[in-house]
Amino acid sequence: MWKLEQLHIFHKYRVEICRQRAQCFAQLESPCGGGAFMYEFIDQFFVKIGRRILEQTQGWDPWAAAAVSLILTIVPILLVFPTIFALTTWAERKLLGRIQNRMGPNRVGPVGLFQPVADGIKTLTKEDIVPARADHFVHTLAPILTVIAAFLALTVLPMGRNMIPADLHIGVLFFFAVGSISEVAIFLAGWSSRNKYSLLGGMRAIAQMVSYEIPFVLSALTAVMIVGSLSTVKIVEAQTLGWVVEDPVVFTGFGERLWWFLERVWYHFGNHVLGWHVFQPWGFFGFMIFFIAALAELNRSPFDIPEAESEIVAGHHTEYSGFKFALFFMAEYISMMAICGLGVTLFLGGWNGPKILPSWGWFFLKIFVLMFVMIWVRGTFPRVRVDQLMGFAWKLLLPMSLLNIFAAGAWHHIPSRPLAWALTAVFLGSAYQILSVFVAGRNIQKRMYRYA
Amino acid sequence: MPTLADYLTLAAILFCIGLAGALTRRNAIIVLVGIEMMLNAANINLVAFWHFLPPATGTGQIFALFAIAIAGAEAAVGLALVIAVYRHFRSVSVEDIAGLKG
Amino acid sequence: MKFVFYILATWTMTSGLLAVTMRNMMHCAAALIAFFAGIAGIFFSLHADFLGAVQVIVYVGAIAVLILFAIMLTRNLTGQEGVSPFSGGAAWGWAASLAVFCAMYYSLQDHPRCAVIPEASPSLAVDEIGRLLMTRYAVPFEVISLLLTAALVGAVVLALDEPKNKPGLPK
Amino acid sequence: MPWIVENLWLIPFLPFLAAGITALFTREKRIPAAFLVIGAMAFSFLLSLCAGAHVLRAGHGGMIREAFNFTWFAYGDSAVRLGFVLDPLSAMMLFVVSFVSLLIFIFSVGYMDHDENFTRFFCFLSLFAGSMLALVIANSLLLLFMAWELVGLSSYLLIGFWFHKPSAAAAMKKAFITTRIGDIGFFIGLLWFYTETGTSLFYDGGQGSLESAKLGLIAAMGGITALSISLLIFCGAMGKSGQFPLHVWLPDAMEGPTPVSALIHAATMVAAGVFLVGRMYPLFEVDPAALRTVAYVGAFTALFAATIAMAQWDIKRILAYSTVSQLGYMMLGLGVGGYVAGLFHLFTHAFFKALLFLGSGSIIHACHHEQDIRKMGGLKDRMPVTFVTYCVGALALAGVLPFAGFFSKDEILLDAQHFAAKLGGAASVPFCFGLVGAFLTAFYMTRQVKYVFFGKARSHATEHARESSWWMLGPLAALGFMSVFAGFLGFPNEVLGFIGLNKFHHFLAPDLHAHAPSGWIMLGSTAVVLIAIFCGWKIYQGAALEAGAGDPMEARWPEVFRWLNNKYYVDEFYAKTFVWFTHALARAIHFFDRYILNLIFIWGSAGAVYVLSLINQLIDETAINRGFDGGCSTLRRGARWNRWVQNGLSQHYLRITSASIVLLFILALLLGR
Repeated sequence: MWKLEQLHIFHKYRVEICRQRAQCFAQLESPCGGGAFMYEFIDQFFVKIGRRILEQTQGWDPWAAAAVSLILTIVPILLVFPTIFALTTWAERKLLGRIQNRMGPNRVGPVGLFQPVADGIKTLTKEDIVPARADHFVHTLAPILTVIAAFLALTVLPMGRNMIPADLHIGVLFFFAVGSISEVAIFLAGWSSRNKYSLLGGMRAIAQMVSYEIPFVLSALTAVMIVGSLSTVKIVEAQTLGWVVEDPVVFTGFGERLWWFLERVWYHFGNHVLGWHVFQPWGFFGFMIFFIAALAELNRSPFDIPEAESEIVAGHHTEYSGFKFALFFMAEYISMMAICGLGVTLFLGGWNGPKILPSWGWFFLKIFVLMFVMIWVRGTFPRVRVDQLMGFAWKLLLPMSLLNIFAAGAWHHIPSRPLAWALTAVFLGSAYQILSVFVAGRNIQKRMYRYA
Repeated sequence: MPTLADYLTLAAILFCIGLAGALTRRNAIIVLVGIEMMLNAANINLVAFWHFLPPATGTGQIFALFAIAIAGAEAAVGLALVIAVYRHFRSVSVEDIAGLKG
Repeated sequence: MKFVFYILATWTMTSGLLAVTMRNMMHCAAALIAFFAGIAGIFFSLHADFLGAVQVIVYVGAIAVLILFAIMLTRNLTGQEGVSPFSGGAAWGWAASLAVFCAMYYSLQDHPRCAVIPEASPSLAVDEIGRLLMTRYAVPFEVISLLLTAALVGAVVLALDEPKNKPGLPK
Repeated sequence: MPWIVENLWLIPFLPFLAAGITALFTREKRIPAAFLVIGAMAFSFLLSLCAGAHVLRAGHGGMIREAFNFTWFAYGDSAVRLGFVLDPLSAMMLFVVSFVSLLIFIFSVGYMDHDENFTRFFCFLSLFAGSMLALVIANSLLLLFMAWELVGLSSYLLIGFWFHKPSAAAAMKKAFITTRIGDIGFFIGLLWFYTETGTSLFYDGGQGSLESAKLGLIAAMGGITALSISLLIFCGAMGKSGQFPLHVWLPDAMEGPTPVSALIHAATMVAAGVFLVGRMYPLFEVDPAALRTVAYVGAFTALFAATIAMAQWDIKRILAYSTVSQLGYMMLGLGVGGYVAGLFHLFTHAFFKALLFLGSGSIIHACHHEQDIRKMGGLKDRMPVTFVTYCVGALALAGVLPFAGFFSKDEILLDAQHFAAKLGGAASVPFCFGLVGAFLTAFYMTRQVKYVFFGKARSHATEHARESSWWMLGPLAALGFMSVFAGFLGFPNEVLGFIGLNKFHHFLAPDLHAHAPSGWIMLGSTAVVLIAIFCGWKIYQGAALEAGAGDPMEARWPEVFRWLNNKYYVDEFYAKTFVWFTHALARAIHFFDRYILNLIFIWGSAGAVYVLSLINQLIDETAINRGFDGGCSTLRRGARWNRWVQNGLSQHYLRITSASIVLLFILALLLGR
């Protein structure tokens, strides 16, 4: 008898030790080591600073406090995104240079890094030319409107855990609402210049943006449907899975410990990666449609017919120079970041990611990856024709996004996840197959490449 | 705090501005614009009633939503009509479109 | 809050007046866009966020663009020189609208329910709107969708090119 | 109920699904289509193996027969019930069909390599495989008939796969119509059978139409009911299995691609008739006259087709007539009471005939679609693998000792001999015909092998023939293996103790008594076959294999050869009688329709309408028009006074509306206060 009792006590002791150890590991959460506190500190660094500053305003006049809070929201955006914009212009030129087998900017600063600064100075000091018969008021209004729209779109993007300028409960809708302003602005720019190229560019841009707005919004709708909220924060949070590791009662040896560790790593990875909507069939197709439509919404290559240099000089900003042109340029890149940010938020898990990077690090990394793909696309794809553009939007993207919504609904209602996965994947895959046959028909031939 | 009367007065003013636009301008497009403005003013009324008068069951907002949808349809058809008329008469002046014979 | 309301009221009234009185059609359209944005602001101030966003999407994003297109396609920006942008008998129109305003103002003045200020400002979540649309207002919702489809088809048919052999067509 | 029985429907469903998906593919999607179809077939094959294993495992000391029935739809009190049955017969057929189909699908990848309608081909193949598998497991008259017609349809589609060739288009129509003639009988038989038994299910826990209770009812009825139903159903089997006189479509069906010939018109579909008789065997047993008819028809067909095969030049036609002949053998076997023998021959025949057809496909593919054996020759050095496998197939077909055909043919002959001994007199005809048929079979196969593989190349295409790809040779090897060893499953008792036990017999019909093997018949048939091979070898060598030389038989008996070469003029006979009669009838009906019916109805009614319209015009012009004009002018005068309200200016209206609203408002105020 005594032996059994002893064993029992020993066992209890072992269990206690293991429990403590497991708790310790659980606190870490980050499988790659490093203190949880450290991670928390880096992750929430900016949030905490902001909170500290706001704490100081207690007891102030409410208007002043509100003003401080506003400044705290606006100033970082106005600092960070234009900086990224400058770097992006540099990176784009460098990348395109590499793709086209040339150097890209390399004179100003190390590897041409200060080129954006030089460009900025140049545009600021240039003469602001307004065509004589142009509508001066609208001509000035248009670039300002575009920039405002572009920056407003950034306000609903969660850029990290607890980091969002404004957590609106209609966040996604707000994004699209703001996005629609830029269409008007481009049209006004095109019209007010009194130049046929500008006008043509503006018209083309409107036609294109209106057409692609539909699949753009419908593809985003799937994520909204599945999460059941228009709030971007909720959508991001929904992309974290809740897998829980069961802590073992007793560690018997190194092998088991290693297994437990690997399991933890896998669960961690799964929690923060596998929940991304893009890993589900509707999410994948939704993201693809979203990304293609985003290219068109941004008037980027291969959908850059509104600014096709060889046809209509520079589209709606043909008659713009100096600072107004810089505003257009900036608006274009800011809205590119915003749209990439929305894509990341809706489909790529937002700031979710294994905790080897802080949450804001993941967000910006994903944005950079998407922007890199956009630049890459620009370097490789030829421009499409207008009829191809329209046919693609109305005959392929629109039906595909509608079917995708249907698939998302089916996903919601099928109880078994693997079954839902398989069914929607087969459904969407075959739908894509059939639609692509209808759109492309028999005209597609294998392209012959001849190399010099 | 602004009261319901303030919003209703504002809506009435905007409605009458829209009405004036529809009644006085020669260009058919501006007539349509006036009509849109009147619809918007009516929407303010709906939302204001929803906001100020209990019970807030959402009827006001949803009615406004329907009104927006109808306004959208109306604008599409109206402007298509204007374009068709322009193509036929080479004019968008409502005074030139007085006869049924064309 | 009164302050915000007055800003919005001034904004919408000014832009609305400009939209119906300016001579240049494109400026009218710009003023109209400002007017629509102001209305959206009023919706936001009334805590109807969803409606405000819809207002921006539908009016600024779609209807304003449509109007801009219509203006462009009819190519009659400033009207004929020396001809008033107002139609004959415009004075009667002003008088009629003023009379309508007087009637409305008279009726809402001193109405007992107008002075009520709610204790808590109501709010309506988006999913609640969706639920209402799909349950209580399902039939109107379907009818509206039918109407929109009909309007779409109708607009396309109306704006289609007429046969080329008719006289009086642009070449 | 075991899992496999409940899910037996999966076996045909997978190929159907693959066919459906493949139908949506574009032409360029060759590889996915092939993968999909072959993959689906492989799964079906695995499931068939499971089914077979289930039957084997459960079948010790008794036969297993499990049916899964369900109600398709009900109307009123009655319901249409469908079902699947898993018994040794269906398990055996499942194995044969899915195995041969799988191999032939793989072969087709190589054979159809250059065809632009590759995906369509695989779609049809998969459709066929699905319907054949459904046919095999059907436990209901209705389901059986549906699958029966589906295999007919897919056969039709595949024969006419190259429908741009007029001959293929004609062949597909011929096949369809000829089998349809048999199917009419089949359908009437089914309906009759359904009426008599009152159930559409074959096996239904004692209540099925093929179970003793219901069959007892039919037997008790007496008269010719059982015989009539059996013979009507046999009509369908005759059509599908190419029994005389409905055999004419089968040789023409060789217009289809060779894998199709191998799969459908040699190994599986044409055996459906035999399978049908096998499935309906309890019914046929009710009246011995029915089985006797089957035996005589089979015996006649076996001999008749074998003679034709001796004088054909087309490599595939020889094999086609050989198929007809072998199908006759199977019918003979079934008819003389050798249930197991007939089906065993079906089993082995599927392998070696598929092998022969695939071998001929390989040859044809190598010789650039040359099918005339006079233009081949000397291929044994150029295509060694094909040669070896082809010889294995030919020996198996001829029935040489260790090969598969020997055992099955011998068993049929054994049963025929017992049949003759039991009944005497004319009952010895099947046995004699079978023996002569065996001789002829060995002879024409020797002739064909000599022509194709020996001597010198007799055409340009043949000289440049090259061995086919492994896509094609792999299935050949697998089938060759089966052709050699499948026969041992039916190794008769008591000859060699250790193999012993006629495995196949025990599997298929454990409660049926097997006849003791007779050494005399074995020796006799072996002798006959060896003599035939020797004769063939001697006749077709040397000068006979030179280019441009005629057949030595033709030189000897030109008249006979001409009759045989023209297939006894059966086609011409049909053209002069049935076809001519149909044409004449159609022409007569056309005449009646055009000149007699038209005259009376069309012209008569037209005249009446014309007279009525004249009267109508008179009334219209005088009475109605004048009154209307008067009314209109009055209206116009009145309208002039209203015009000032409607001046057409929309804003004018709007203003009036606004003013009216205000007026109404004021009115309401005045009245309300």
